[in-house]
Amino acid sequence: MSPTNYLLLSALLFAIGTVGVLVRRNAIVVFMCVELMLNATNLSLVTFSRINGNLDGQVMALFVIVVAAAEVVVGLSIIMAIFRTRRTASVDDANLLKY
Amino acid sequence: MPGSTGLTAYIPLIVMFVLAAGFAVFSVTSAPFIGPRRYNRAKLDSYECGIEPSPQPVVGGGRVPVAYYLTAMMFILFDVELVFLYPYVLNIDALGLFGLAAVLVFLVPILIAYAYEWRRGGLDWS
Amino acid sequence: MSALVIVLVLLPLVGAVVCGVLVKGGRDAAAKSLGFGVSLVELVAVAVVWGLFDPAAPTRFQGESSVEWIPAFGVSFSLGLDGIALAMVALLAVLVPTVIAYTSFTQAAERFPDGPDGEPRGAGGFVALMLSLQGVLVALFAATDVFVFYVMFEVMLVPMYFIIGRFGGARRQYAAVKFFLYSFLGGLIMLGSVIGIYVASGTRLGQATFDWAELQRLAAQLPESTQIFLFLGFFAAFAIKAPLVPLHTWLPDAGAQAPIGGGVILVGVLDKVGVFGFLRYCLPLFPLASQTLAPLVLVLSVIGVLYGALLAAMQTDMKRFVSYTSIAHFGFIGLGIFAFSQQAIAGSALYMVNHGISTAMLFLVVGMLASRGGSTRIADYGGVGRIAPVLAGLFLLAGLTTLSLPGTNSFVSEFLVLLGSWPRQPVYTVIATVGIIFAALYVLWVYQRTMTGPLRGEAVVGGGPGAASARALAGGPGFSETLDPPDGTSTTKARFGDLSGREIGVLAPLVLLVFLLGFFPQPLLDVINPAVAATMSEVGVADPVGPNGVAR
Amino acid sequence: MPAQGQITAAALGVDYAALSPLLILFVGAIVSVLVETVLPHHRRRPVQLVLTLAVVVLALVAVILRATSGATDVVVLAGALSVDAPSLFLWGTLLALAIPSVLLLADRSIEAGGVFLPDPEALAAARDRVGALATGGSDAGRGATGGSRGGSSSGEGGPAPEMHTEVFPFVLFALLGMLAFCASNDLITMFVALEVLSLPLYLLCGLARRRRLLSQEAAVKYFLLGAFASAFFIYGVALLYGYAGSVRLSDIAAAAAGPLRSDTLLFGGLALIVVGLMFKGSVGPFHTWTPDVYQGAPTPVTAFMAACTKVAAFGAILRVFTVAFGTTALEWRGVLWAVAIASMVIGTVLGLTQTDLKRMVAYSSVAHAGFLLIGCLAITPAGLSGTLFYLLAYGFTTIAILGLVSLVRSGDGEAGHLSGFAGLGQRSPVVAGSLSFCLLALAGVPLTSGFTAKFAVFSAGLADGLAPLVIVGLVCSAIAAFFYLRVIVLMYFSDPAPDGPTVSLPGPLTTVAITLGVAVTLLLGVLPTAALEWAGAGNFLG
Amino acid sequence: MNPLPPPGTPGYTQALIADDPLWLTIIKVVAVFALLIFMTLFMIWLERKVVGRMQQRPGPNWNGPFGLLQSLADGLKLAFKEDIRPVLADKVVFFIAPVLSTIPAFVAFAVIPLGPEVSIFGYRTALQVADLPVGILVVLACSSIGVYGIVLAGWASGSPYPLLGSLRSAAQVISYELALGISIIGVVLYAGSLSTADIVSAQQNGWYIWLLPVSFIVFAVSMVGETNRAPFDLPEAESELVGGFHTEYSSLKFALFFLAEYVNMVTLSAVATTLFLGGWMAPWPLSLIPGVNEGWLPVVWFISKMFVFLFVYIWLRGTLPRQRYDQFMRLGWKVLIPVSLVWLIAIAVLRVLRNQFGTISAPVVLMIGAAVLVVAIVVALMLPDRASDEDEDAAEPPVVGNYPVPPLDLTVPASPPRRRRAVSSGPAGPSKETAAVGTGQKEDA
Repeated sequence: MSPTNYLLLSALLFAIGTVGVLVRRNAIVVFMCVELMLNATNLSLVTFSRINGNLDGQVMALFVIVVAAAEVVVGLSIIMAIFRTRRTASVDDANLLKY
Repeated sequence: MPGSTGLTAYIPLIVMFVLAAGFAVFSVTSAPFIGPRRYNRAKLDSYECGIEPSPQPVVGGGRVPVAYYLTAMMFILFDVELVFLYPYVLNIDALGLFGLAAVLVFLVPILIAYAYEWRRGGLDWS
Repeated sequence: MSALVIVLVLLPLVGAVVCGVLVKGGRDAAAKSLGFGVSLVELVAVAVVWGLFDPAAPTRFQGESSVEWIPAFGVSFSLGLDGIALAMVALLAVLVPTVIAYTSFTQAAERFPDGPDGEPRGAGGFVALMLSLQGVLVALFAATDVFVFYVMFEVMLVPMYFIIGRFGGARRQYAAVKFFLYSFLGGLIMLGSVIGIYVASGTRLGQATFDWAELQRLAAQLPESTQIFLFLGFFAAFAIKAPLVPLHTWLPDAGAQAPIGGGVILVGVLDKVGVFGFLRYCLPLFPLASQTLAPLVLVLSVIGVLYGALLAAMQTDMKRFVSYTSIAHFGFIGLGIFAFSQQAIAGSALYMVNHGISTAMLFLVVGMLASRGGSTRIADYGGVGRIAPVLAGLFLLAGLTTLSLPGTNSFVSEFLVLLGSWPRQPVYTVIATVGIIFAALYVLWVYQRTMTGPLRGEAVVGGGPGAASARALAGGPGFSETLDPPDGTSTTKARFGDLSGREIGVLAPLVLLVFLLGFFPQPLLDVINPAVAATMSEVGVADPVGPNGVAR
Repeated sequence: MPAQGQITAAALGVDYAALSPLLILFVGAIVSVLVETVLPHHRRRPVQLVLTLAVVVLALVAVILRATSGATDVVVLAGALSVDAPSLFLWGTLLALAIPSVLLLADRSIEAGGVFLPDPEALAAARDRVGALATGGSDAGRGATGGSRGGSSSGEGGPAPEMHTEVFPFVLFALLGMLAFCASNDLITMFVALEVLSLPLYLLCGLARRRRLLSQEAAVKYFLLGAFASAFFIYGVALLYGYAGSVRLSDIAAAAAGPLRSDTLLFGGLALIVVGLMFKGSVGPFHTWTPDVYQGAPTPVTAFMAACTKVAAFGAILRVFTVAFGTTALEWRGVLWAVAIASMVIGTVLGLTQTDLKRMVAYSSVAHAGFLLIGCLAITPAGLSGTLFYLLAYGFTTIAILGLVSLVRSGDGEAGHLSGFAGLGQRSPVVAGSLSFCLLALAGVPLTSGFTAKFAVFSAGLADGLAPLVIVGLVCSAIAAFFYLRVIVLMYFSDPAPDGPTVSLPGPLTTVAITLGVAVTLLLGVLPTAALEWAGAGNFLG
Repeated sequence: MNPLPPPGTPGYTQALIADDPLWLTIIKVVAVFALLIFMTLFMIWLERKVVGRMQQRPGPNWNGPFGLLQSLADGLKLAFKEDIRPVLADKVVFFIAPVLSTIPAFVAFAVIPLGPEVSIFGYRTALQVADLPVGILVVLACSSIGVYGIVLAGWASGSPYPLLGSLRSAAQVISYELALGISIIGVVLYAGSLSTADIVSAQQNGWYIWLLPVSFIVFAVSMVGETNRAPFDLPEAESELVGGFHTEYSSLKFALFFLAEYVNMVTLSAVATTLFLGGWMAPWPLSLIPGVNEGWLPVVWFISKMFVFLFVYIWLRGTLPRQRYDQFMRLGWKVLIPVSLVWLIAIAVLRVLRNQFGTISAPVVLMIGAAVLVVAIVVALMLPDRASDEDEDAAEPPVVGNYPVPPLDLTVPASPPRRRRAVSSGPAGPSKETAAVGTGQKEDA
């Protein structure tokens, strides 16, 4: 299978994530869309790594994974802080965003 | 080279997956046909030890206690740590002292953060 | 002499700081006295500089000094005076003590708006701001570095802004912001050109610089297209400042809302920066563009002459009236400058000084009247000449110098401008001459409405807004004059009297200057002429008027 | 294993001297976390404050030593970081800006316990003490401080409750990220640094004690949009990696100069990267988070963020533009003209309509980002030094302004609304004077740093043929002057509302911070030579 | 095809298996599948029997010899029970969850080496379905994916008990997975490969249980946690959660969960055997006999070792009470993870030092390791459970001011006694102060 297909898939996923961020209003869902974008990037990186014939891309994917994880932690903690202030632990109330 | 076999090495895994999936899906789909069907309103309510179920908001919409989020966050951090340790230990001999120092520079802050978490009660299940 | 020039800059600034400290300490009276003293010392220093100034010196600037400021931009703090700048500095040095004396020591001193404690603001702060403004303006006129000039051009807005905004009339905020924004916008457009000429000097001279002389040398190399762009940037700022007609709308507001003292400096000196800029920067730095675009400026100037005169005639407010007369006069100055003849330019330079004196006088007299009547509306006054003949006489004199009656200072300059413009620009000259007639019209009409005839008007006889200040002035000469109309049906009693001795003292030097320069302008012309000649040669236009005053 | 596989510090280019500022910050941040772990609650704040300041000052000293020693530019850590003259200037700027920021963060004089979530029990205890004192008849003392009812802004009811001291390690980590960000020599390092600087900032934004929901909402917003932007950034990195086969900036430049490759990848990658960078610099159409976050975040955090993030972001923008895309500038610069114009226009026009001072500062920062972009687009040494100088000047002015804003308080916290500033010139001439001065600096009045900076950037832009941009910049400056002036007008020419906000007497920390900001603003306006010379000391090392 | 590397070197098994034709692969897969099903049935019987014996009762003894067919009967019976889906359940996910939890349990076993090179129908191959360069990661991955089945099952049920059970289960699995992962790293460090076959062959000269005792202990404990087995069977704690995540499941779906749990047990036992007990290699005295590690015989060794673990599972269930959840989490987060981390650092440091500065004998390694471990544990235990109550945010004050805040059920702290007295005594003056203080309380938030 041609690596270009992977690139297309990655672009598609990235686009889906972008649209999701722009369209959805629930903080957690938006956040998940961002993660989708990051993972689409990983796919690109690995594919390019294959195309270019060096391992840099895979190493970068690792970095991205780590960063994504750190983002998850920070994001969740901020969202949790909001829940605490509002005295609710439900994810469903995370509709503060009106940007 | 271990990796030279490429993706063909995964074929057995896929076969295994297909077999297991087939088995599981068959079980799940066949169950309603094999078993009897005797309608009873109470059976279809969610189970709350026999008492009348308290109204639930939505499917899966129950409240998730904050502590689970905390655990999830901690897991992510340490899991990522593992991601880095596996490649390191595989090449521990090649990386030598400098590699060890680098990994320690990586691990010690994590341990300090871990100690912070511990002291602040982040590891206590409340 | 160069040390003296620096002193001229620093002395008022230091004085301003000390006055500010005194005001902060609640010692308003001390601040006023000190400020007045400083301004007198400055006047003496200017006189000394004047004495040292050698009209026959070969260099364009005298008393030059230069200190490295921002080497990265090729900026140095360079000062130096040519004749025109010296005249402006001298004018400033005369006007500032006058204004301070008027504001601080006359009984009729205007009532400033209330401060935080409910009391009117004391004049100490005003004096401090005035001194700082003087320092900045001296530096501006003396700057021989374009960057320094630009910096001062912007910085001078700040004290003026506060003078209007803190001490002005009812709509002072609006006026102050309008003033600041117009000038600031103009300044930013000029900044574009300043940067442009800096960059151009970098590419053409090899070393980017702001030195005026270097940039003047650059003028010969710049193609006309570039010159036009850069000229327009400078021109926009100066035209706003001058002000030329479409960009003038801030001046009546600022002039009307500023306190009298502020108005004097604003219209008398600060606005001169615009025409000064034409003379010092537009013409020498962009000679080709100046010639190409001269018709534009001439048209605007002539429009200004007529438009200013017409609007002046239609004003109902005396301060706005003074502002509009100035717009008309600035038209004359612009005409003189862009007529490119030795006489016209010299006339314009002379006009800058003379207009400062006459406008100052007009403003001060209006202020004295307004402080009595508590109003600046023309319709509120009538027959003032009966109760305050000295005031009326000085008002008339100020009006006459404004309309350039022969024998007053303005006549000489106006005549020179028209004489010098005629050979090159006969059409514009003729049209501008019409403005003189208008001037006679508006001045005399205002005089007639306010000073002659029977006592009338809210401010003079009624319970007008000036009741409180009128009481403070009770006891002045003529205060109790009672007029019994022939039919005896009613008794009209004026609420105020004539000028006090101090007020006459404030005006006396200006009266003196009006006649001195009216009959004997040569010393001033001697100082101005070398600079004008230099400008002419920098523009590179042959003088159309021969040495004997006859057109070639 | 064979010995030739051995990797050593030297082989990787670990130049400890060049890296010392980063190392100091890193160790400092770790120690700071340890302090949080080990020390009891009430002892943390002084220790953290001293530690943080010491670390920042030490790092600053290291930067200055390095800059003055004439050491050659080096690329360290296997090409990850480039320690060159612009890096050192940016590092110095960041660290210098960090000092007043930290002082503002640590201040407790304005609000008992500082602006960050204090420990609630200590707060309750302090409240009880205040209550007891009030009964004892000391109400007059509190009445004298003005409208600050209750114990909110008066600390005389015993020791003030403690603040969340986690802000100090956060600041140190964020600084570390910023330093690395503007010195990164490859895109993946830049990405990681971007996150290291962003994540603590997200958290800091949500820590306000008052108006907590607003603050937390700001944090969520900043976080989500920030994560969104960094996703764009990393996708751009991926595309450029696909283009050049490497993410080193110089390799990308080499690839672009080399044989023909897919322009789609190059310019697609550039566009995506630019989105990420512009977001951080709150430029133009990517500014949507700026007003909300500036307003919602605790004011000291806003100060830190506004000043330092901008420095880091534009440092990185400069580096990317110059090193990686300098050779292809002609092809992409046109698009960024539009961005710069958009930024200037959006910032000025929307700034006109704001009624909250912090939001106004936010929009002003958008406009200033546009001005800065002019300097970045002029890919010349003059553009570089001008932008660097602009960053320094802008940072200090902004910190001073936000520090001053934090002083004006009404009963329920800061009086951000413009009406709260009416008549400030009469009630508190010093505060009003300083604020006016700083606003004039933002407007670009000569003799303030703002003017010198604008001059530097605009002249560089003009020299590089960006005349239209410069003209738009000048016009926008003039329009923007209106909303700065409006504040000054309010402060000086309006009468204070009788029940309007009061001006808190700042404690030593805030005083020092504000004084520093104002003094630098003046200094850079009058005598900018030293800073300008340092800013122009050298160029990027590929 | 690549030339085969010499036997015994890393990658040999991989190359060997890579040559398998598809039919051979299918045979192996089916065999392993059958083995797992059989093991499940047998384990259920064994568990009931052993627990019965431990409790002085016979256990199942009716169906077949010794009741051996009891599990089969139970399974068939389940198939003929009604399949209930609660009305509140999410249809699709409720259906997917059991499938999702079953598949990874089987797949993980694919990488377990059951024996050395053998010949099947004339083909030389290894007794292993798949040998991957990342073999051990497949096990970890599968155990992680399995959690999805459990979480989704609880979530989709639309019922409180399953939800809580699934959350607990997820938290439990991820908590213990960390310790599991770290302990595996120790093995990887010594084996130098992630391939299971290589790990087994690396233990030719000594099982890792001796070399890495700490890792082994941590692994063994985590293994029990991972499989939700007693004493860590909190997700299905009958007494608290009725049955945990599968409360709402019935019929074959329930059977699938049951199956998955037992298959997981078997798989993890097999992994433990592979990692620490030398896999299919014969134990020490027997290993002296030549030929004992060749052919089909090692399968016996492997399965018997596996049964050791499986028996321990049963034994634990028979003897230990269930832990409280907080105790359980504390064990995971405060003991297993730090201990394994410190241990890992210790062995890594020793490894590098030995490489750099010559040999250090194994006993020294062990002693140092033990010392470090003891120190670490002591330090860990000396740390207070919680720094103090001061960081507790539970009593956060309400939110201030004019920003709209949802009504919160907050209690205003009681006024201190002294002021209350003042209020009651002074009629005019103090009441104002009270008001001031009252507003202060609200605003201080």
